[in-house]
Amino acid sequence: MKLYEYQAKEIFARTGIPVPRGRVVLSPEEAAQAAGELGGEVVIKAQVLAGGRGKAGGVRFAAGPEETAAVARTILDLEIKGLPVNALLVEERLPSERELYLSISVDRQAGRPVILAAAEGGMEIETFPEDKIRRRFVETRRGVHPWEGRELAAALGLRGSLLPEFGKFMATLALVFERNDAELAEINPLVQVGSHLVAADARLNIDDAALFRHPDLTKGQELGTQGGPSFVRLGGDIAVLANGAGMAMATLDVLESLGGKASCFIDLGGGTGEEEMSKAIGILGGFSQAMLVNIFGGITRCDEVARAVIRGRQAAPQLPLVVRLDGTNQEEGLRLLREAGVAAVSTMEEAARQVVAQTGGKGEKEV
Amino acid sequence: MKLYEYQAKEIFARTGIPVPRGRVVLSPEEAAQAAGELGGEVVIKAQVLAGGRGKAGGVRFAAGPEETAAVARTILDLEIKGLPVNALLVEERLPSERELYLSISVDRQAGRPVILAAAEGGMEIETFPEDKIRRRFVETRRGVHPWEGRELAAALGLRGSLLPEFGKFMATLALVFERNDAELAEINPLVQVGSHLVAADARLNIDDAALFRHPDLTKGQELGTQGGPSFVRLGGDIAVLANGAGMAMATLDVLESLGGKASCFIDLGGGTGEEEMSKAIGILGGFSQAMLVNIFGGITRCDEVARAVIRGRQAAPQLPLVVRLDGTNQEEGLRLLREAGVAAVSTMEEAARQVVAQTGGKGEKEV
Amino acid sequence: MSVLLNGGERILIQGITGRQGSFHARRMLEYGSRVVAGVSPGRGGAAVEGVPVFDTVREAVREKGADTSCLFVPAAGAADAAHEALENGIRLLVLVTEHVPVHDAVEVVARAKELRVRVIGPNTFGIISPGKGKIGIMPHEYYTPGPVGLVARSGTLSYQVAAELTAAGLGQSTAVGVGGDPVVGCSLREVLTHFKDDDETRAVVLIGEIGGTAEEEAAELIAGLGKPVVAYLVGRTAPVGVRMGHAGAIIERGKGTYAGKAAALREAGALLAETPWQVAPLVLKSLRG
Amino acid sequence: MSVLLNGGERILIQGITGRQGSFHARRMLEYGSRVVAGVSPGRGGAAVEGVPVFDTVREAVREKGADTSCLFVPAAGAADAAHEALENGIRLLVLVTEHVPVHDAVEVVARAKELRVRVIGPNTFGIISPGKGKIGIMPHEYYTPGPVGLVARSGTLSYQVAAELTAAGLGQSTAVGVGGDPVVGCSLREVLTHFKDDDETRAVVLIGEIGGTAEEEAAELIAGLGKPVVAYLVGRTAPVGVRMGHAGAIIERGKGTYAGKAAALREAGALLAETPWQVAPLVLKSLRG
Repeated sequence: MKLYEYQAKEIFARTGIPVPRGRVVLSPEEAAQAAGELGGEVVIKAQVLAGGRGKAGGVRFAAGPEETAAVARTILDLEIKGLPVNALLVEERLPSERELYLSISVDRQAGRPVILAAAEGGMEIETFPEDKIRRRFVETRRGVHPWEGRELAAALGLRGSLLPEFGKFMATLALVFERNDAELAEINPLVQVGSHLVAADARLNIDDAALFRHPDLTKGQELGTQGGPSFVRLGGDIAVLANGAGMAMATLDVLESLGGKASCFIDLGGGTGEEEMSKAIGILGGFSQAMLVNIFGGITRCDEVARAVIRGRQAAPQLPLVVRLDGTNQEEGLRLLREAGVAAVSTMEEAARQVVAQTGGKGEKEV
Repeated sequence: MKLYEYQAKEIFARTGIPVPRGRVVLSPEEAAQAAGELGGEVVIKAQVLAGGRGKAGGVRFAAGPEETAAVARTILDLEIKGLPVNALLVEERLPSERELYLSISVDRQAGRPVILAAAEGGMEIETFPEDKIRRRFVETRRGVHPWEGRELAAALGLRGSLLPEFGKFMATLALVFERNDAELAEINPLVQVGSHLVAADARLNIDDAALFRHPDLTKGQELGTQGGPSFVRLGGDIAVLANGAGMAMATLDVLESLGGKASCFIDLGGGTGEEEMSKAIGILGGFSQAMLVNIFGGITRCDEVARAVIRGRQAAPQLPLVVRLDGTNQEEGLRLLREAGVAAVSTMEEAARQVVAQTGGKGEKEV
Repeated sequence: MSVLLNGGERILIQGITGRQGSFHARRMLEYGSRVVAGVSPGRGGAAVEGVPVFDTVREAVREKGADTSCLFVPAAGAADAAHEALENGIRLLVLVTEHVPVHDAVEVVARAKELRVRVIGPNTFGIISPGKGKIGIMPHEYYTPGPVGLVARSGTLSYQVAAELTAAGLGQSTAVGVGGDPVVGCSLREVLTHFKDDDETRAVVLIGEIGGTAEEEAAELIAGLGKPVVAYLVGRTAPVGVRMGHAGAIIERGKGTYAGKAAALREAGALLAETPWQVAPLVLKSLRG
Repeated sequence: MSVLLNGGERILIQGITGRQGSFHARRMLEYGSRVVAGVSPGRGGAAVEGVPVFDTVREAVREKGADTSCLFVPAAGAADAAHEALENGIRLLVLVTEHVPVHDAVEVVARAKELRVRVIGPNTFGIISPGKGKIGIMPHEYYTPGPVGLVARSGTLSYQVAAELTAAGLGQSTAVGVGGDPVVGCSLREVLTHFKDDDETRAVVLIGEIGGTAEEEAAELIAGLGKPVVAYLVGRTAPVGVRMGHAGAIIERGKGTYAGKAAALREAGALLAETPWQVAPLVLKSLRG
């Protein structure tokens, strides 16, 4: 789960990371009021969960309530990478003397967290030359000590009181990372203001699988969190229901090579209940021309999938449906489908070809 | 720093340890109100920082507001081990089915925390037969996992749902211990109510040296915390000012063997400032017949001690004073004392004999 | 010889009284795996499918000599149960549980390394050496003994491929799921080293997906493997920066693209399949070739 | 030979720009100790008493080959600085700082054990081998070379006893403060093992106090030491359950009483002094005897 900048900054501040003074607002009027309270120049930032916000005009400066209201109105009217801007963060504009980059994320290959730091900030870390980035792996059980931050700061060329300051800062960011089960905690840019460091921007992505122990962070979450089916919206016209991320991606790849394209897919996690499955199927049907169910049951049981398909289909009974069931309790699943008048095909290849043909795809391309 | 039961329970509850419903009250009227809110039988407990509270009549049961008010009045009039009872905790009386003991403390010899558990509770752990106590050392960096609690529970003979319950309970108590820099976190008794465990009593002693990172826990603390001089009240008539716990205890032992007895002592921690020292000396003078200053300066500097003695003495200029200074900056210290008209003696033995003689001790006993 | 399993394992099922634990305990017993004990805290003294249940791993190890654990405990308690296994002498831990928080996985994997315990998973279907034994949840009817070593990140997709292999008359020496999560105990690369030393394995099928660099690291071993490798990668059409399902496959920060992985594998000498049904023909070709 | 020190140490002072750090750096240099570097984060490039100051231990070790650290960093940052020393190759760490939180001490001591680094303290006066060198804060004027090994929990009291020994013509081989805190890196017992193997040490003075069981554990070694031991214990008149000063000497849960310790030491063959001025005569007697 990605948090908005303002949410991330609230958590940062609570743990002891300095952030700019400011507040989140929903309207130009509120923005003007915030600017009045803050005084001086302010920065107005679109709160959207997408990168490239600055380039899209979602970050702008203003001075005084009047200008702030005007700028806020402009930004609220934007759509950034297809997302509407519903909220703004209005903050004091910091007299930044230097910009740095600092993040902690989980390194898959090393199997532990890694700290990345650079003596430049503001642009996406992907665009940094490799030799400008300093890396430090985290021994999680030992935690991150300030001295490790001081060593990293020294390697970045920081001197004087910024050294201990960076040390404390990094240790605190590591605490935020650890306590919130973060996948990513990123400050870009981390700015120097006098002899202090302030998190001018903040990203905090929480591990969905760990949300159960952070009830404060979850509100109104329905699909896409742990336990339930995982839902991904794409651009085409075939709804895909598969089990396992690998099988789901294989299905999408095969559809594409046959000339079709998925509208969305649901990965049924192992052990998803029938109720949840049928609800998911109902949702899928809503924005698709046809549906492909491609299941190879291991921990998932074909009979349960069959029941869910039969129930979920009631929401869109006219939608062309192609089902392929294999694996655990396959016979029972196929029997149920037969009784409900749903024909099942026997191989993944055949299923993919059928569904593409039904949505007007050429279905001819050889793979 | 020892916390009161009600403070400890607040922290326990916040971290997820079940405690009885109840609240802290300061008067019989409030106690009656609390009993009314809680309903049924209540237990009324004196909030004092002393053991043996139960035997002293500081823990009693009552039913209904009227009886509660009467009992509260009785307990508020008590003095327990010399301490007045200023506050009471009024709690629901739990239908306890079994009493257990559970604590975590720092084991000096092992150099790490140790968990003690017993399948009986309610009495002081010192009185338990050794073979009834189960011990488990804590690998601090790994933290305490619920499974360790389940193993301990199994060793205590717990079965069924109490096993995972105890596991969670113990892991949570370890969190309380760790997060609060505790020297001791103790639940005695830990009671079983149905299939659940509840902390019927709670002790939480915080490491004074760590209070700087727990600003929420410290209010109105003056002496006795880290950094300042450490003050201990005793029963005799000689005020003792020494540096280092070892030197202080040696001084007390020597006074006693010469027939004297200390009224109180202050251990000047290494590096205590002159201001603090002179304040401490002023306090000491208040309840003593004479004062002995016994300093061997290492990190402590004799000239600073001399200045503090001269200043602090102004609070009690008539009090007989014996000073012995040795070690770092000794000459300067002795010179300052001479100029202020304070005679210093040259050895610890001589100093001790003089001060005992001045308070009427026989000073004759050979040691 | 087979890989990772030797058939002598004394298997413990953690979470045996749960729905998945009991179901798959029975399936493993059916397949001939030696399931000697179960653990379910608070249920000690019960029995599931004739297997005695204990309150703690300690008792299961002491009473039944368990040395291998197959773990089905739900995600919130999975790391706790895994640590219990690690600290009580289990030598091979198959962590079936899905949705284990990644911070928990980091701790389990780090501690296992210290204790030199082999961890497969989390989020794995387990290990099967057809005809010898299985530890995990794969539908074993689709597997048959033979010369192909199979290693995969994804569960269901690997069943699909195993079924295709079996249908084509190609049995499997061992099939291993390393687990679909970002942090796992045993990498694709590590499984390849086992296949290298395994006489029964004459060809290897590697099923990978976008995200991370596990396939690229595994690719480094292919040239020196001495056995043909057929790779099948999925996620070619996945959009950048979108998490594809639970497993967390995601292209982030320019790492883990299909193109990069495919190039690394191809350059290392692997044959690339583009659909599940292309795998078996390529294996047959490589074995002939 | 001397104990713990060999005179070849390349000493780093952590917290060298502070009041205590700079004062005692000068005192150590005066005594001939080889202080090669100081660390004070943010003050790199400065010099204190001619000693170069670095921002990190890493630099001090790399530039000046420091292998020993004497740490004066205030309590709130002491553990952090100690870990920095441990992880950067320091082999002997003398932790002078008082009031280190006990949870911090536990972590430092545990990590030092893993890395096999010797930690003296926290809350120690350090180590002195009179005439050879010192690392710490003891007023060295009161010490002189000779045959008595001195080990103590308390600082000032041990200065008192050292002064009494010196006045009586009894020099010291090495004097070690293990530190007055509940959890320390090196125990009384461990120092006794060093004195056992030290040819220069002909008698041992042990200065203990109530609380804990360090004296009882040390007592177990006395019979096999081959050298006379004079013990001086304080806290005979301390009330039960009251913390006697900063150092945390306290009789708790029936453990750590004066009587118990005195009995253990006496039974092991130690001579017991009852005042500081009884120590030297007892040592003289034991050396003659």
